[in-house]
Amino acid sequence: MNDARIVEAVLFASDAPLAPADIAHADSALDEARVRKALAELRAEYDRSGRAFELREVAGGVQILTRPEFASCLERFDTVPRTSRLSGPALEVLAIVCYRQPIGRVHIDHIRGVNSSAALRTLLDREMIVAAGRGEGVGRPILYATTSRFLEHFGFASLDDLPRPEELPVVLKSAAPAQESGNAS
Amino acid sequence: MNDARIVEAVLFASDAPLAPADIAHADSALDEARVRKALAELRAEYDRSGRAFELREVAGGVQILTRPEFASCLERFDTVPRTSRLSGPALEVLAIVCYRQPIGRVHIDHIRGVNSSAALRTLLDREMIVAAGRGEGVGRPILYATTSRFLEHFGFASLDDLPRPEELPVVLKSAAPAQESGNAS
Amino acid sequence: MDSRVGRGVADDGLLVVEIDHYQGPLDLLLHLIHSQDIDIFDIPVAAITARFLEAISALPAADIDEAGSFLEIAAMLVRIKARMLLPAPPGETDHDPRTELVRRLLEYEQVREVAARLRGAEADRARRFARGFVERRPSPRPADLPLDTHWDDLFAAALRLEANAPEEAPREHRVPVQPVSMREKVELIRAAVEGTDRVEFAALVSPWSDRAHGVMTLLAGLELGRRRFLALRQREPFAPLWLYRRARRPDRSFEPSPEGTHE
Repeated sequence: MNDARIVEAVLFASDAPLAPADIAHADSALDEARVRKALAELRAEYDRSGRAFELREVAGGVQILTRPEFASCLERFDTVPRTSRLSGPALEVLAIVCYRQPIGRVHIDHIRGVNSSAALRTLLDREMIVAAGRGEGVGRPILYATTSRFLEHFGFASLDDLPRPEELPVVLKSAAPAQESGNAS
Repeated sequence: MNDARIVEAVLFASDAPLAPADIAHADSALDEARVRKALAELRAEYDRSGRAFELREVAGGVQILTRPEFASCLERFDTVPRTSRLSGPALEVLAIVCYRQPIGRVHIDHIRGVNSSAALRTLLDREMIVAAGRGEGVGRPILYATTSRFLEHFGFASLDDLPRPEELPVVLKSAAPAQESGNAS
Repeated sequence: MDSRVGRGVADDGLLVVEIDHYQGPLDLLLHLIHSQDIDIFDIPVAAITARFLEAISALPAADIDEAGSFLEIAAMLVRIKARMLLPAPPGETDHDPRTELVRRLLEYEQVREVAARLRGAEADRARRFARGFVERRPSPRPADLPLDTHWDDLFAAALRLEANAPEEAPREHRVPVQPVSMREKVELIRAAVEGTDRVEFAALVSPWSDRAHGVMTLLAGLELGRRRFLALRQREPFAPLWLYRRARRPDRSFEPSPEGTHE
């Protein structure tokens, strides 16, 4: 096996930049000088054959990294599949929270007639809602409210800007949240 | 930029196998057929220039992995991430699940003649298997199936890489699994 | 596949088997059969049963739980031995009582073979290394990922929320629950303590807001306690209630209950 291949295998599989002296550990026949020579060979090979990656000096060591011109492909690759929409349940929960905040899970479940834990989790991760306090009553339930990110995303200056037309369902109209107490099982 | 370079950059930046359709996300001009062509090109280039790594089909995707002859060099480094091996009982349970999936614990216990709870827990923790549904019968037992992590761990492209029952030295007379309910303890 | 080191030769020239080295009773049985060049389709049940019982008699007393599976197979062997001494029941002229045993042994042998191949594939894969370093683009927080949802979507969802619930406080609401069954809750608890050996009562009921689930879960817990499958512990009134699976080995029961523990 030639030196350059061994060095290439080590750089490829390592999760940190390695100094030439470290790389030399790979084989008893290697020393720092031979590693440096192998690195120069690899660098030239990668440039000549136009590989998508190159050798870079990082933090006192050497690393194989993709060339900067591929950044746009990789970013695209990263973000494209992840753009997402809120699911139906998440939308419902968010609608309830924005009109009835602050409001607890039990009450949200009650309005929707189904368990809303997963949807709440999503909305919390998305920072559309936050835990804004604790209600009265058994277990002092967590109450949720919308965030400034929510306002930004949907283009409202404040919660007063939320449309409240006649056709809004009754459960969303009442300003005062129902007692969160007593219903926690 | 040519297709092969883009595909190379994406594979290089990923630490998991990627399906051709996923790789095609990297550039709007790419499609699955062009990705496959680029993969064939890369494979030939790596072989011809004797790179320390090669393209492998794993878990329905493609991954760049070092060639096995460099294992002894790489094993000398702590910077090279390694996965731990599975225990004997865990391998037996996997052997059963991969042929009989989806299958419940009681049936696995019966085939092995011993309780398999601990092995199942290990396999679930390591994401080698998942709870894939519920069976009929008393208690609606949880049924387990293998995952793509399972394929990755063993370097299989698909479940077809497993030996077919006919190829095994011991041939079962009846391939049909015993009733899940019948063996219930 | 696994160690076969657990054998030696006893004074009487017979093989000594240490069952610690076997994955279970079927593994041991297969070992006895192969080591004595027995045709698996014509097992001398009496002889094998004697060897098997001898092997498991050396079981450490502490390993009662593990012994269970060996005893189960021992019982099966004894049953087969007994049936082979009896004349076949009328109408069942060609029924061999060993059939099911042979089927299980062949099946298990196949499992062992596949497990051995998996081990080989695992070792082979372990000689190949993936890219260790993924160029660090810190993965964005979920909150920073693009969100393709507009106010219209949200407002439409708001309008869909029919006033299906009366406006009174939820506690007065008659929830149209599906019937909650004791069996379902027993199953839930068993599944929950399966891997961890204990579970907090609150964790079992938290997915449901309806009180009926809480009550039924508690009843199921009490029933499992009565059947000595579980122990229920609460350090003081209103403290979290924990359900513990009772240790199946009498010598390794969980730590003695501290003073002031309610059971």
